[in-house]
Amino acid sequence: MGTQSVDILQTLSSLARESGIAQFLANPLALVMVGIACLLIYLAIVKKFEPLLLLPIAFGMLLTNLLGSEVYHEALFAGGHANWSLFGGAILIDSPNLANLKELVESGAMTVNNAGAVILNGNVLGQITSSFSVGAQLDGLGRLIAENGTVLAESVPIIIKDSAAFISDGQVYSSLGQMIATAGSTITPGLLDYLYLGVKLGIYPCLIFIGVGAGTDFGPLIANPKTLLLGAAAQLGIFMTFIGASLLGFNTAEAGAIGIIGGADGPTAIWLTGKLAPHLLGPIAVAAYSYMALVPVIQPPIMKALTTKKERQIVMEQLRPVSHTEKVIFPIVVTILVSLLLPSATPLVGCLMLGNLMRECGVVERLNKTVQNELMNIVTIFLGITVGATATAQTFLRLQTIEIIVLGVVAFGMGTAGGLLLAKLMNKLTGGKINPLIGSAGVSAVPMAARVSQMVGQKENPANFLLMHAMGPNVAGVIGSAIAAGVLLSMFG
Amino acid sequence: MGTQSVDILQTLSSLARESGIAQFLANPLALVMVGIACLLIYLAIVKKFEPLLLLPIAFGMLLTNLLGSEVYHEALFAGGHANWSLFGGAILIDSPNLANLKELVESGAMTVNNAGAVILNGNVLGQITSSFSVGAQLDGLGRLIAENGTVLAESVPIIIKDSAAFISDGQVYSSLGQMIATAGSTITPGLLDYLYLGVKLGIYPCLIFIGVGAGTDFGPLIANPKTLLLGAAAQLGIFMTFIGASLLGFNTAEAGAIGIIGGADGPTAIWLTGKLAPHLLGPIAVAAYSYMALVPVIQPPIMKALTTKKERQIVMEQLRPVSHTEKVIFPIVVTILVSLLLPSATPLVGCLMLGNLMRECGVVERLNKTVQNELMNIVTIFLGITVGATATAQTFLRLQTIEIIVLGVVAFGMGTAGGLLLAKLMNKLTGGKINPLIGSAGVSAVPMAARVSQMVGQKENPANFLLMHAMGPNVAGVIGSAIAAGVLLSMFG
Amino acid sequence: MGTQSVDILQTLSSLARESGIAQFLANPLALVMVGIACLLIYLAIVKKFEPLLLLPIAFGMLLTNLLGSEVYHEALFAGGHANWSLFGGAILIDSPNLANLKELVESGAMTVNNAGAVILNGNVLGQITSSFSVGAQLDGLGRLIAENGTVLAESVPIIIKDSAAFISDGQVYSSLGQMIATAGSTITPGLLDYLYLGVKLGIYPCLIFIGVGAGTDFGPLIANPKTLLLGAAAQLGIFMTFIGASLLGFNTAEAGAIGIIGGADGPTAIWLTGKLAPHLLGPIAVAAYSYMALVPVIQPPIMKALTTKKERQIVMEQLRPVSHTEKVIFPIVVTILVSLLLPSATPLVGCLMLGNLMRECGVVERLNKTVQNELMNIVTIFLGITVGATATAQTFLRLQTIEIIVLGVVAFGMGTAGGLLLAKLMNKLTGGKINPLIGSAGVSAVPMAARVSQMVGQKENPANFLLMHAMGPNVAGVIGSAIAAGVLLSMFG
Amino acid sequence: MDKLILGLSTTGVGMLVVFFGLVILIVCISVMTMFTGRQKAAKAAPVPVKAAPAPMPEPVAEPEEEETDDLSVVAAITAAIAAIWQEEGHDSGFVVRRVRRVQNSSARARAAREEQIFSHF
Amino acid sequence: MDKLILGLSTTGVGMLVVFFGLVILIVCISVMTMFTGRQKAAKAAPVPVKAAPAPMPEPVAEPEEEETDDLSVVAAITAAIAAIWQEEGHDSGFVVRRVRRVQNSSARARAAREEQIFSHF
Amino acid sequence: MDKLILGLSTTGVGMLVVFFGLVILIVCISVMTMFTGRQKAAKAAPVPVKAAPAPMPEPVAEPEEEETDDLSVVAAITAAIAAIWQEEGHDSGFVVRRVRRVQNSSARARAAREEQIFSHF
Ligand code: NA
Ligand code: NA
Ligand code: NA
Repeated sequence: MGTQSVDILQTLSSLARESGIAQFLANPLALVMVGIACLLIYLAIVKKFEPLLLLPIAFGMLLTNLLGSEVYHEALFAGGHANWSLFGGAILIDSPNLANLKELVESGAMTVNNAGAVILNGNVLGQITSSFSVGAQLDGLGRLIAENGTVLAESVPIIIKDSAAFISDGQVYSSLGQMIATAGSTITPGLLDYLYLGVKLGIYPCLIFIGVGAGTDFGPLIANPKTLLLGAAAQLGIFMTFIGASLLGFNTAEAGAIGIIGGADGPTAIWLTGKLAPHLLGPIAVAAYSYMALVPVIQPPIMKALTTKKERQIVMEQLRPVSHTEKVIFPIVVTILVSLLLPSATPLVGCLMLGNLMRECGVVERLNKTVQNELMNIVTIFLGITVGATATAQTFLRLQTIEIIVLGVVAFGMGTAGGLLLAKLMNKLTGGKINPLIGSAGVSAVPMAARVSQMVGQKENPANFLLMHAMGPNVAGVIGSAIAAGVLLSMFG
Repeated sequence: MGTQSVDILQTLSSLARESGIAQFLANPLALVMVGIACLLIYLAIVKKFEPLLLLPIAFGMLLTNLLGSEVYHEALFAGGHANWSLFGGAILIDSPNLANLKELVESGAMTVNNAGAVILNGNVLGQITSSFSVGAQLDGLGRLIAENGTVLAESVPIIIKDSAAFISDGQVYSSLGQMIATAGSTITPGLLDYLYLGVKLGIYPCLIFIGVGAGTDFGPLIANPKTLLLGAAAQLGIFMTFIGASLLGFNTAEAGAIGIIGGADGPTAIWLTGKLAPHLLGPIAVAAYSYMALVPVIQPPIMKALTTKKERQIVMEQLRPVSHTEKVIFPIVVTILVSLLLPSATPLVGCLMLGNLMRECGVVERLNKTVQNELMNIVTIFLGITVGATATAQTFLRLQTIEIIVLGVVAFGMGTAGGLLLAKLMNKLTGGKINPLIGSAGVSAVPMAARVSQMVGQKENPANFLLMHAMGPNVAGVIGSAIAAGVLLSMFG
Repeated sequence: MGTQSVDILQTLSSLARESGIAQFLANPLALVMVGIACLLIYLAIVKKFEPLLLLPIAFGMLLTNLLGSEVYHEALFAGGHANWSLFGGAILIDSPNLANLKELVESGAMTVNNAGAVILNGNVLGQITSSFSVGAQLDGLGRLIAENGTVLAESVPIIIKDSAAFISDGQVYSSLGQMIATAGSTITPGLLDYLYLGVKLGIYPCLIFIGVGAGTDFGPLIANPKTLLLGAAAQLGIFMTFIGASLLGFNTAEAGAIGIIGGADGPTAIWLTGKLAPHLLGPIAVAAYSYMALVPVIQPPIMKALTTKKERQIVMEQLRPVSHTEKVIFPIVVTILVSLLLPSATPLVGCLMLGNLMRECGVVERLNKTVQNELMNIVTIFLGITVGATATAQTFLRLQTIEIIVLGVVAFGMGTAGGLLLAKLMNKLTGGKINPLIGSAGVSAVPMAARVSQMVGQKENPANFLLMHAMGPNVAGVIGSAIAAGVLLSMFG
Repeated sequence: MDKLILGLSTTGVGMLVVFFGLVILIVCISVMTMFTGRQKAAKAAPVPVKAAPAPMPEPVAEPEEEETDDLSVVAAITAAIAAIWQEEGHDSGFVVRRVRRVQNSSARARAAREEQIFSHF
Repeated sequence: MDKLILGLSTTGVGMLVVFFGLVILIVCISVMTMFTGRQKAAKAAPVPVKAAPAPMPEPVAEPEEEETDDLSVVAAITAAIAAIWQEEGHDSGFVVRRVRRVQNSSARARAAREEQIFSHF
Repeated sequence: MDKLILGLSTTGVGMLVVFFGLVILIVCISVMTMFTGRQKAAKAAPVPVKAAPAPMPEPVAEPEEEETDDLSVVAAITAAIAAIWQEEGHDSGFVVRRVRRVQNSSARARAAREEQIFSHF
């Protein structure tokens, strides 16, 4: 009887040690994240902030910050890429003599410099990007051999596998400085680790773009192709924000990812961030979708400030009808053209146009229906919940998150202004035929931004129906921001 | 003419040797499994035993036992985890001199002990869990070097890669003692091997739970929260069965997996079994789903035995209406609470509650519809067919399968009794306000068990509508068994 | 000011160098492929050539030939299998001294023979199939050690990882002789690389077959089982084409894959080609689906040539009704029977019959609906676009593509003739009860070929309704070509 | 005997944790109800009407779309016919069946439409 | 010449196996029919009515839901209108089209409903 | 300062490429329209009728099937009732709402049916 009650107490105390409460006491910042997740759920449900994505994002953020749930592991994606060997159960530090490691590090004999080079007694062991295979090898006796054959260490204490980590105090830290594993441990990947691969490998944003393309009518743009210019001008926000982020100290890749918030296009933002700065996925996704929901709040004051009452009252002439043939040829032409110019934008633009071709061709109606509905819904859930899961306390509760939030507003504002100003210019050049209000729709945020143009226009002149005219720059903005993403990827990828 | 007819005969005889008939002659037990699969198909279609899952399970069992079909390979999952290197085409035994291996094993120089340690001439070469990298290394000359630098063998005959296998007579056997490969062979994974990864990695049960959550109305439970206690009491069956299985000689992990049959919740059972005892997936899944279909047969006699006619006639007062706000907050509260207490249950409970939040929030109706329908249907097929595929003759035609079948009935019976007895107690304490029949619904098996409560109650008193009252403990049982699964995983995982 | 404008110019010129235009100038053949892709899109949309698959195939072909888009990389699948290490970011040639490699190859010291053996100074280093681990090892000092311990090279210049490539001029070439990578580079897999895994691993065709089975009514075949013979006879086209392809110089595996075009069954053709000759996937898929669309053009002249007017006017007696029980038992019987005879056909036939069982059993209607619709649509898109992506200029713009196109017509024609001739014979034997026109439906191409039988028959005798009678051989042809695929896989796989 | 002790102690721990978890949940629900449920329920009158008299629970798996469509078709037709009949003066025992589900369905359709207005990807 | 021999022998083996497989299947179907088909067919009278006179085969890919819905709508309305008309004494050349499909559709709906009762996940 | 220069030059390159790409696209659309759009638009008279007066754009995400079904049901019923009424001589302010969508829906259904005829997997 005695033994067994002891067993119960021991088990209970071990359960208590592993419990979420104990882990929150050790890491109270995660509780703040739980609060933020609940706030985002509130915004999604009650304030209807883009709930289709913000709700999954918020719930993913909740799950990842409920410590001990083990549904997502940052270490598996440390260094910005999927570390397959850790997925396969590799031991993070695999050494017969871990004590040595600590000693070496403490004595200063082994150091890691900023470039990620591991230096032992002045010899560079290698770059911590994948393994020691370049520059140094472990032999069968456990000795570390440099390129030139020198025996660097008789008994090497570490083998780092496929993880852009560094070592300090016998612990392995990710490139962000977070402790990602204790020596000798392995990771059992959780549900969100596997689902996150679809983001990391760039699959989900492309699949969503097929659905977006299938749901988009490019008719207004074909009817009035010069509105494409407005979709170009509104990308100014992206690059202005890039400058801002650079000046705030973000590196170029990070600045590019932050800038793309100004594209006002969720899948594009997630696709580019996943490639340039995956550690910023959480804040950037939250900022992008929140501001897209806030378009009716952000844009009107800027629109009123930059246009005169008379301009806002301009009624535009009705768009010409667009033939079926034009609509079918359009996606093929755009795909080829964008690829000729900027192949790095092909994955996004190609998927968008594949979906649109399925929509317009009329002979694959059952595929069209599926990409717009079930495929898109499934991918949206997986994308949202895993993007949310990247928002751990260590990555989210930093000054840079606030900077990103602020830069995001700037991005939206500058994009709106860029579109409006070019629309004003076009208004002048066409002798007043273009209502400058449709310029703000160039930021994308389909179809919200176009509705805002309609709304602001109708407030001044109840007979003013700008919606169809604003849809042109609006969908042009999707193409424009995909091209801008391609440019940023080419330059900083 | 002669050559070519010889060719035809040779080819035909080779086809005959590879044919299913020849393979069944060599392994006639597989035919018994084909018969069992056909019986299960009959039960699913004609007797309507949970056909949505039992039909795919039975068909998977059929495919895997049609020898030579090569749709599923146990070896890829030997040792209870996905052996990625074998998926990638690794050679199972990769040695220049396979004859040596046989000699070493036959001479007794090389042995494998119960703990999986490979011992050569008294030296431990290493644990057969992943490779020889810990404890011993192969050098470039093909020699095996121990930790201390001793050359253990001048020409090592084996490299075992990522497979918890042991060696005997020059053949590799899985931890279950089945021959999984002849020396030098590789495996071309089949369809069900790839689909089975979703079970092995714990993905499918979680996705199904999102759908189950989206289809579950927790209103009756919120209206009458004390019925949660009944959902707790009915988990008694899980632990009683654990004791029974332990006494029958199953190890603790296996006993936990068998016990969870008493949770009467398919995805929970498969999730936990996939983690604790994947080699028992076949029998446990078959038992769980069969008994869930038999709930209207198993429960009524127990219900009548443990309650008086008067108790069964009790009419319960109508449930209060539940507000939209409560229904929306409920899933968030449950997720946080369960995670605070027992993080190991978070994947299951979190997914259940994500689905429920999608259902109740009202702003993501298209996601709600997809997770309940297409996503759930697709995952159900993949889950069912691959779980069935694990039921090979070697794993299924054993005494332990019969033991599991018997323990499964015990589990359901004890769970039913547990719920009923607590309901009787609550009846006494509340002065007869609670009909004890709703206690049996606490085993889960949603919504069958609640219907059985309704049915038995109405038989005694035609004006007695217990269904909504029984739905409370019924859905509470889902949460309860997920928590129980978390406890078992924490203790024996 | 000077520096910054220089920067802009440099960046622009780098963008121009990477642009599609520059890449097309270097590789103008890709432009021809873009043209072919556009032609196929035209055929799919305007001529309605099997648009459900031809449109995705054509768009995949477009994307892969828009150079620089990096959505698909042949190197990842070089040698006919998924090279996982390259997916994981392995460096293709990983050597401290690449200059040596070129020297060695140029001096003739290192050669690769036809069998894929790498020979250095007369010593066989190893087979380039996976790595050097068999036969030769790299030690920690970077030396290459042969089996017998001889040091083959003091400083080995290459490590080839998991790619059936050969080396020449310091470049790595695939087994097809295409340059697949420059030394030292790694590959970032694109969207279609990941999606293509479903084809490569044989997953998509099987999933589509579940949907096809769920959409197929085997009733007419059960009502008149002797029409199965017609489904067998029509497979003659497969083997005649095999002979033709062999004589044209294709190896046996390639000839088998080309022959299967005559099966007139898309998923079967893709499944077998993916296993026997994945480098021919593009042309074979295009040929198969194009000819399936052209069945109403190809078959009628052959049908008229091989039958008399009197035969074509034969009215067949009405089919007996088929009971529910027969329809449910049929798929189970077919699965078991085919597996007993030819297990290599089980994956295809089993999946077809699983779908059919779901259709006929009546108790899993929600699964039946999903496999026929959403699952099938999603998989069709992924299959089509990735099969199209394999059609690069190097693999498609070859004489053999034209040969395959020609052989494809032969295959369809011979299959049609085979079915017709046996039907004529059966007509004689049954005393004129069988209209020979239903024989041509045995080629599969469900339901087009059966409609052609109906159409041709009705032209001679307006009261002649052959459709239901032709559906028997038509669906029999699906089973027949799956068995033929199994035979070819067994013999040449 | 060791196994029995292990089993019993596991049972003890397990049932304790399960009960502990669900009791805390009861407390939380009660607290939540105190703050939201009762007042809201009073305010939101139509909600209880929908939830309370339902004689059958919504099953775990939602009914097939087809079925839903059938039902809404039936209801829509019934309503249409009833309208005609009433205008024409008929009043003979006309049975309107399953109208309840239509309300549910249209509520969902409304939610879906609202969602389209506020959201995109 | 070698290639031709190889080709011919492959053809021989291939066609043999295909014919062998399908002939055995014919035997099996005949045996199966002997045991199940004929008697059942006699019992289950309504089944042939559904299957026999169908002038078009069910295509491999099922018709779109939309189409199915349209058809059931048409049929349901026709039936409803017919009912009103008959009660009101009309009898002017009323055409009921495509009612056949509805039977099919409702049979499916019935199966689906039954499934909901007996099954969950 | 370096950062500002980098930022400005990036902006320069980026906006240049975006504008360059979209200007070329304008040219291409114009060329395309010259060859296909205008004539076809003249020929295909019914197309503009569908596209032009639509007061609301089709949203990015298509409306739910349920909604579509509801609409076609409404329209079908309206049409049916109208037919009865007209035959019976009624003419009292009968409102036909949302008939526009039905045309769209039946066009899609037609496309889907055609697809079934020409295609399989
Ligand atoms: Na944009
Ligand atoms: Na339970
Ligand atoms: Na065929």
